[in-house]
Amino acid sequence: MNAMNWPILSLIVWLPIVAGVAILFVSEARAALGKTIALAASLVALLLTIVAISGFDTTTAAMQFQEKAVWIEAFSIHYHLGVDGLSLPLIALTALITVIVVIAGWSIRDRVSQYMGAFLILSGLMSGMFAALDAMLFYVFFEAMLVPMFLIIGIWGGPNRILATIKFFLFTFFGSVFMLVALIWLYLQAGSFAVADLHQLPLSLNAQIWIFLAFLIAFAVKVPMWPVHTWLPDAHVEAPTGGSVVLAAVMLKIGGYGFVRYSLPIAPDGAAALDWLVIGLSLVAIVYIGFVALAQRDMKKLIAYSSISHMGFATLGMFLTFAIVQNTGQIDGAVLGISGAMVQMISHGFISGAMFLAVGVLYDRVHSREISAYGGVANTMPWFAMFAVLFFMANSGLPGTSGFVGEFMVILAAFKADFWFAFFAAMTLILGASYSLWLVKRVFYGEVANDNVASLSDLNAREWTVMVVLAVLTLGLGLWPYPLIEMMEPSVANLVDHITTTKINP
Amino acid sequence: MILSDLQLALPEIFVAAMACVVLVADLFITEQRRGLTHTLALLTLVFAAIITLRVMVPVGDSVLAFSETFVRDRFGDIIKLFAYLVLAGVFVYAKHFLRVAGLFKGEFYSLSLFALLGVMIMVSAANLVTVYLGLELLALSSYALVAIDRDSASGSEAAMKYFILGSLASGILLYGMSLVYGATGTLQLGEISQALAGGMSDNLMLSFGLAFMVVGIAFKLGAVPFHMWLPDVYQGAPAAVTLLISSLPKLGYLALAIRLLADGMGNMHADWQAMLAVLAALSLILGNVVAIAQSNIKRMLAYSTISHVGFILLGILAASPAGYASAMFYTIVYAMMSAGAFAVMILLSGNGIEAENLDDFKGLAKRSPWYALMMLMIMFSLAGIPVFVGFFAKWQVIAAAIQAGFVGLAVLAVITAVIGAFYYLRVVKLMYFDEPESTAPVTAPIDFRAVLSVNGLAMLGLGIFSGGLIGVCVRAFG
Amino acid sequence: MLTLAHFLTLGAILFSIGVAGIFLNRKNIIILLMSIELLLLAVNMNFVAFSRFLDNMDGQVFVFFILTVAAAEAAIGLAILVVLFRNRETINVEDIEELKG
Amino acid sequence: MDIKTILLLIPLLPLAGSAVAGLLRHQVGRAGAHSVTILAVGGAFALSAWVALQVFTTDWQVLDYTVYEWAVVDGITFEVGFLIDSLTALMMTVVTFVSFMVHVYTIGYMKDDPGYQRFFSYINLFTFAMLMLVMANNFLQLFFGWEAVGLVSYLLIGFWFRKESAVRANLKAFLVNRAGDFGLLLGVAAVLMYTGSLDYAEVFAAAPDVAGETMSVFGGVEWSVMTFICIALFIGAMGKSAQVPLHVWLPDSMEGPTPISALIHAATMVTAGIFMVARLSPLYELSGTALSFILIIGAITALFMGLVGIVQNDIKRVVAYSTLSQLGYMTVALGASAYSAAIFHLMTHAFFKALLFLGAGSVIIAMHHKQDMREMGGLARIMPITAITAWIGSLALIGFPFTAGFFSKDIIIESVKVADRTGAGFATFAVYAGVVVTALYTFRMLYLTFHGKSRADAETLSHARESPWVVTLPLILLAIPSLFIGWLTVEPLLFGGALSDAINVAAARDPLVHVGEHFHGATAFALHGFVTPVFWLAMLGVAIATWVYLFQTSVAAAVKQRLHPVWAVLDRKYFFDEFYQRVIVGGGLKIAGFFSERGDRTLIDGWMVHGSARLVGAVSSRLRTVQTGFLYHYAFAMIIGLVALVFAFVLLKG
Amino acid sequence: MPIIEIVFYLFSGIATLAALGVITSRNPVYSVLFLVLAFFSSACIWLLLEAEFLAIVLVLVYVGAVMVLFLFVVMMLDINLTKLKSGFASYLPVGFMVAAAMAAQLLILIWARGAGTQVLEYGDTAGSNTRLLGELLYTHYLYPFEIAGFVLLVAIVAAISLTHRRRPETKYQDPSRQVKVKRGERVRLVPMDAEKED
Repeated sequence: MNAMNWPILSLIVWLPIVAGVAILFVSEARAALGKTIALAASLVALLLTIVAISGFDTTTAAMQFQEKAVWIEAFSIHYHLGVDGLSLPLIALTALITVIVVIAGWSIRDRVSQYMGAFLILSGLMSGMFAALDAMLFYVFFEAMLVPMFLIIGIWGGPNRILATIKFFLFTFFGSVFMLVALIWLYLQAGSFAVADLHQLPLSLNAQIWIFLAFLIAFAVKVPMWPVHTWLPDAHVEAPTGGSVVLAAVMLKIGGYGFVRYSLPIAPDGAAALDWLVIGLSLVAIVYIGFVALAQRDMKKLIAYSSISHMGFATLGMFLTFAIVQNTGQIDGAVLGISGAMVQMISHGFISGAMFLAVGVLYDRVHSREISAYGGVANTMPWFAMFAVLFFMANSGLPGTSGFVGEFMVILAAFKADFWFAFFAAMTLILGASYSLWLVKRVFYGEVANDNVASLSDLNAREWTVMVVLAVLTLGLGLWPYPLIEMMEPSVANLVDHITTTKINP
Repeated sequence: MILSDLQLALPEIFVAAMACVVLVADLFITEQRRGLTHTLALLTLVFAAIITLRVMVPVGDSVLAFSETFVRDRFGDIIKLFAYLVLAGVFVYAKHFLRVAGLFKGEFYSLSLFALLGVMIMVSAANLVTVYLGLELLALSSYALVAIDRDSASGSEAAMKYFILGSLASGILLYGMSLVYGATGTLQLGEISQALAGGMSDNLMLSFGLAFMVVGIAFKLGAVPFHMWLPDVYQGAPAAVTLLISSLPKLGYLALAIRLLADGMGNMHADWQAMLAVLAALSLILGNVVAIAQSNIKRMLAYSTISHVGFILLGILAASPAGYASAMFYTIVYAMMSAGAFAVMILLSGNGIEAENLDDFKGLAKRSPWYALMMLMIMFSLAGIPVFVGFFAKWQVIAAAIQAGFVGLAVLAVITAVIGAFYYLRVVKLMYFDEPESTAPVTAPIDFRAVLSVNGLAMLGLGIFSGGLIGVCVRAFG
Repeated sequence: MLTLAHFLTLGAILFSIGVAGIFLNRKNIIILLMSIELLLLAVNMNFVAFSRFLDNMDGQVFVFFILTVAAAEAAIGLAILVVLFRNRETINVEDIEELKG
Repeated sequence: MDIKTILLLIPLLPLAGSAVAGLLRHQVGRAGAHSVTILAVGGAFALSAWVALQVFTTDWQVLDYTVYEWAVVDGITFEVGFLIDSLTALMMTVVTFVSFMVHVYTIGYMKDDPGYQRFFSYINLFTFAMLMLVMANNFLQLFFGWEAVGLVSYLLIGFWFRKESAVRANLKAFLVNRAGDFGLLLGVAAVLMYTGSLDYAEVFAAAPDVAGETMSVFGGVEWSVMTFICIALFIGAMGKSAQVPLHVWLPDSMEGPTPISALIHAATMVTAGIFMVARLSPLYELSGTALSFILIIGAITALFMGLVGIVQNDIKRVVAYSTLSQLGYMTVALGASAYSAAIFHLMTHAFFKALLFLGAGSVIIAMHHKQDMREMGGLARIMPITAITAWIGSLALIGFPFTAGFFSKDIIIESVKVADRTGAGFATFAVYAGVVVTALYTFRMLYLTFHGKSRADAETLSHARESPWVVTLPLILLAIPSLFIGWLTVEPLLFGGALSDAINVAAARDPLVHVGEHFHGATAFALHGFVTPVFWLAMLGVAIATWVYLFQTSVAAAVKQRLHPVWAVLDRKYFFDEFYQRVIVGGGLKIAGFFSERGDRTLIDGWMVHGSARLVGAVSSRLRTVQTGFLYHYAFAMIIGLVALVFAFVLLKG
Repeated sequence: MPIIEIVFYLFSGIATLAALGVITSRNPVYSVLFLVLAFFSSACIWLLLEAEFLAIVLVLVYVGAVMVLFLFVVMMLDINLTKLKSGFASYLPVGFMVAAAMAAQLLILIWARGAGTQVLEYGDTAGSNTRLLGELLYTHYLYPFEIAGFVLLVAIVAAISLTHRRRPETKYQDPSRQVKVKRGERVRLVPMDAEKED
């Protein structure tokens, strides 16, 4: 079934975009129609990703479902799509989160059609970015998604949305332009934008370091890594629930994906030379940002910081390879680290999405994100409290939930690299639990704090659906990550092989 | 020679003749039926396009005529075609504004057509004299157009500044030409090039001449520090004229730069590359930075123009066919983006009062979602966000600059692009995130709406299918 | 003994005076217009000199065109000046500063 | 039925029960909830008992198999699997039995609580988690169970989530446990790094090779890898089994409903640490340093936590400190390499401590949820069954000969005496002194609660009566093993090699071998118990308690007055809570605030991000003024540009 | 010193001084006259260079037409000379230095780097300067010549459209309208009832 002869990836990418553009033209009066189309399109896209997964050959690291057509002939730029074990899970995550966001956005009142359209377009762009095998195509998707997100935060966001969305836009734009320069430089060396060609391109160490730094800025902003992370809390706080969900669940993964698809394979020696930097920043993210999260009074901000902290594991896992090789002289554990990083990204997609939805549920009812505005919510919303506790527990890395899997694998791998890496990474056990559960305590436990809380009503059917889906996924991935890891293993192993072989040209 | 000289110059001849026809015909057209002039002008452009297309020279070929004062090549043909296109758009956009502002006069059309003629002459110039005359034809028409609103104090002030500084620049350019002539003994660009190839490139007089000519070109394009006329003129001129001078002449000035620097002084590229690099860097920085502080949309777009000039210079200074192609692509795209942006501004100036303040864009998305979307696409295109065409323009010039070894300049360019993104975003912010101050519906004639829609959608369409136009530009330089 | 340099020097001096006239003058816009004429005169001086010493008529042809254009320029410049004066009641260089920033 | 199916059913039954009671709480109702869960846990108990019977009475081959592969990555197989040997079987039985008792008891204890179904769901879930922990055949699953029981503990301590003190306590419990898990996780990581596997069997097989290796942690200091692994893992045990200094959460956990205190915070979960060390004895045997560490920590806990128990007034807290102290005893046994003794004490303690907690719960029901012993007294008359069972539990606790506690505690003390290990001397002193202390606080509690004059107000007293049968039945059922289980099992478990398939200590180093030389049957051992110093030390404690709290009650106050500083230190629990609150929590929050405000908001966002934006803005407005509007300035700029260009690119070059 | 050189230095001196006069004199009328002088001296120097046609054209076109136009405008605009500030920009020293720097650069080019060492010599002229120019203009430079026409046309159009305007306060007669007038536009028949005689 591998030789699927219909363009399934193109469908996954373009169906939401086309549907999204179509919805833009649905008038406000017929909002229900827009919502229905959005839901249908997102479900079909999800279905298509499931088809892709079922047809995916988990025994090979090769790109599958490839499609290739000339796009800009003069610069040998191709419309080239394909997936491997690293990108397919992320595409599936994107499709899933889109469905959830559409359902969660059902209660939006203002400019419904545009809201749905923007999300669908965003979704298609993100899938396209994950599937792109041409660096320029990747970059185009990478940047283009700023536009819908910019509008989503700016139009449907909170009171300080404008500062937040401009900050978001400029930050990410700033990061990515360096990548553009690097990509062009690489193109001039390789004569091609094909990712595969760039992977094979020999480069001097110096060039690799520069290339790596350029990519690093782009992806570090996206991940985000300390100290270029401050856009994220602002963006999250002001974004509408759906925006926060997409931002946390999918957009942050783009940075991580960029590392494994571009930074590491294109400039492995550069990465090896600078792994200390990324590892250091990752540990700062885990510990420093963990502390910062503890000090937050705004729920979304807290979760935003928590996201940064958790993405620290993703970046840490990805760059352990070099430290492991240096420390132990062999690559055992490298695959573990990168797989852990990838699992962490998927898992964080579920968990952070769920947490933002949970905050959204409260915000819809009380219109406050301040922790102090709540207290004793479990009294009036017991079911909701159950889900929330589950997700916050998952966020603090409880075994049996998906939050544990990636962190566990990364910490195990980190220990192989250096005791202290593992030591600081493991501090998340305490810090993560502290800020997650302290939030739970202040919001959900205690006496009913005020009239707002007293008048809360428990989840409605729509919210139930969303919560159950995410809870099942969180638990499912936590209890049996095997299929996901199996899907990624060949690609990760291939990546490790690739990056531990020097590319320095003689 | 397969084609006769006259046949080769038929587009120019046609446009020149029609400009006179428009000029004369307008005398007999009453105020109420001035639309005829408009239609006539548009038809001129259509037929000019047809004529140009009829006798296209093959790719890579260049045919000289009129004792080597005129050249016809693919680059020139493409630029001319886009010049017709842009001017047609300008006519459609301007009509409504002119009518409301009481400027709906035949002179606008005849002077615009003369300006077009100037562009065409410059584009097809093979001799310093032709270059100069084309340049002056364009410049004189522009000066007059800027002052066309005779009752406008700011219009006449702008025209005066434009005129004085423009003449100064012409003087400097001419001085440079005189030195080049003195060094090489010829005015013919091809011969200059040959003379340089003969090992004269370290001649000091040539270097001087080159520097003076670069200054002249830089002034016309609006590169820092020769840019200062630009914001004042953009602001002072009536919106329709700003629309015109922000789009059409850029095509001509690109040709000016390519003809003089590439065709004529190509063998001294090491010299002018360094000069252009400095000018490009200054333009990128100053244009983008100062635009942030503007509250007047015309001034903001003026500074934006300056920054885009920096990008165009980036392409030119690569001194390679790919670089020229990228600069050409950029200029064409820029002309369209600029026209579109000013068109939306014109759209908002409903009853003769120009919507010059950025605040006039507030809540446009609510008043008119479609136009807001068009403006959004134009703004993102200007900012260089994929998948809009502005991005493809940017990355090509950056690629050209990197290929030529100007990596640092490329990095500077992208950083300033980020700064620049801020003020484009501000327009989007005003349109989409703010509440409208006026609830008056945004109306425009059907042709206006159609062209604006095409213009806006082209930002997207040319982006997604950018391969075609890029291919055209690349082939224009062999 | 007169050399080409003598004539070029005269051109250079006239050119510099013309340029200085434009940016040092604070009085009257008409003087700016005249400074521009000086610039063109300087250029013409160069062309004529080169033409003579190169024994090449092209330079003189160029001068012919420059004179033509200069006349046209003067006409347009004066026309703009008139319009400006009508609107502002002044042609003082220092007063022409509404557009700025 | 296939044995593997049965084994799988044992944890899954409670899990299913939990799901039904929790998720379908409205559908099944209160009765449905308790029926389902009790049935589930009862079934699990029955099956466990059957398995235990198989293990202990037949020629059982250790069963070590994979249930499913959790993940395979990088050549490492992470799996969920069961290791069924004597230790597991014992633990399964104890866990399910105590749990079963607690379930029954809960029907009565929680009968008016609105969260009835939720409670049953939780304790069923707990049973599942604990079973997963004890049945694990690898570190991953151990860690899973470890944290899962922590989760349920968290949920149950905070069961009455309206109570501020309860939610404070559950957060504290979870976080302190996490501090321990921090060590555990590093230990697991070290295990994986040095042995390449997380499977117990493979790790044990590889361990001897690792024993010689060293790793450098702090600069140049080389650590024995095995010592590192063992201590790191033990830090996890310190959290879960509440060893000093990670013990602070356990007394606070008494904020939870009493059945929970009995089940989780006395009988089962807190013993997970003990269980783990015993389970990993092949590793611990390779590091004397680690064992000494364990020995000392255990000894400190055993003695000093007992002392705190003397000054507590809350009946449950007394029992809680008693639990801490007894956990210390178990830890001491571990440190002395007497793993079997630790497990044996773990088992006997599970019964009598559960009994004591449930007894205390019964008292609390009678006193309308008042827990202060100063307002009790003379309850023996009103609730005889509770009183009698409490006496049985107390006797077992102080180690009165023939009771279950006697055998286990006496053997621990004997083992420590003969242990040849750094710190053994201190430990010996601590366990001896601990005997006096144990007797003292136990009888203080008994007297204050059940004897003497009643100090309760008339209102409370008038409603006080013996608890219903669902409460007393578990008391009775627990009292029986509290009395007899030690006498019954001491010989096979400790000296008959019943645990030898799980715990294997070289005979030369096994203190139980020395103790066993003097062991001639349970009865003889118990009779001999009357003449040991341990017994008389206990009696000394009892005597003091009797004198002070039954006859001469004024003495207590006088002593308190006289020894005020000592009393104050004990009353404040050695200021551990203050230390943690101020230094760790306060410090942490201060760091958090500093990072958030100074680091993120001021430095990064304020200076770097917004600062650069402001800089661009300022430069912009400044540059803007260059555009003066004056023609001559414009021209001047052009000429300067021209001159500069010529100078830089023509004259300098030429 | 040969006469040629004397003539050159004389006229260049006059031209230079006149140019300075253009930019320094307070009264624009003087400026115009200085400019005329500068052009005239330049024309004389061109005669030295045997560019007779251009020299004549310069005088004819410039002095005869352009300068008159300047004078005309200066007079017509009725500029209040006292209002005009005298003097130069406040950055005069700096400005002067920049101008001097530019001149210095050019002079370095011309003298220090040895450009233009050719000596002016008179020999047989190939023919009439005017004729040579004419031949070139109408053959080789035909195309630019036509363009120049359009440049002038633009100047005319621009100058007229900018300055020529109908003043609203002035009353014009439009003969064609007078001729084309219809009766209905001028005469209105007002139906009235016949008045009754009281």
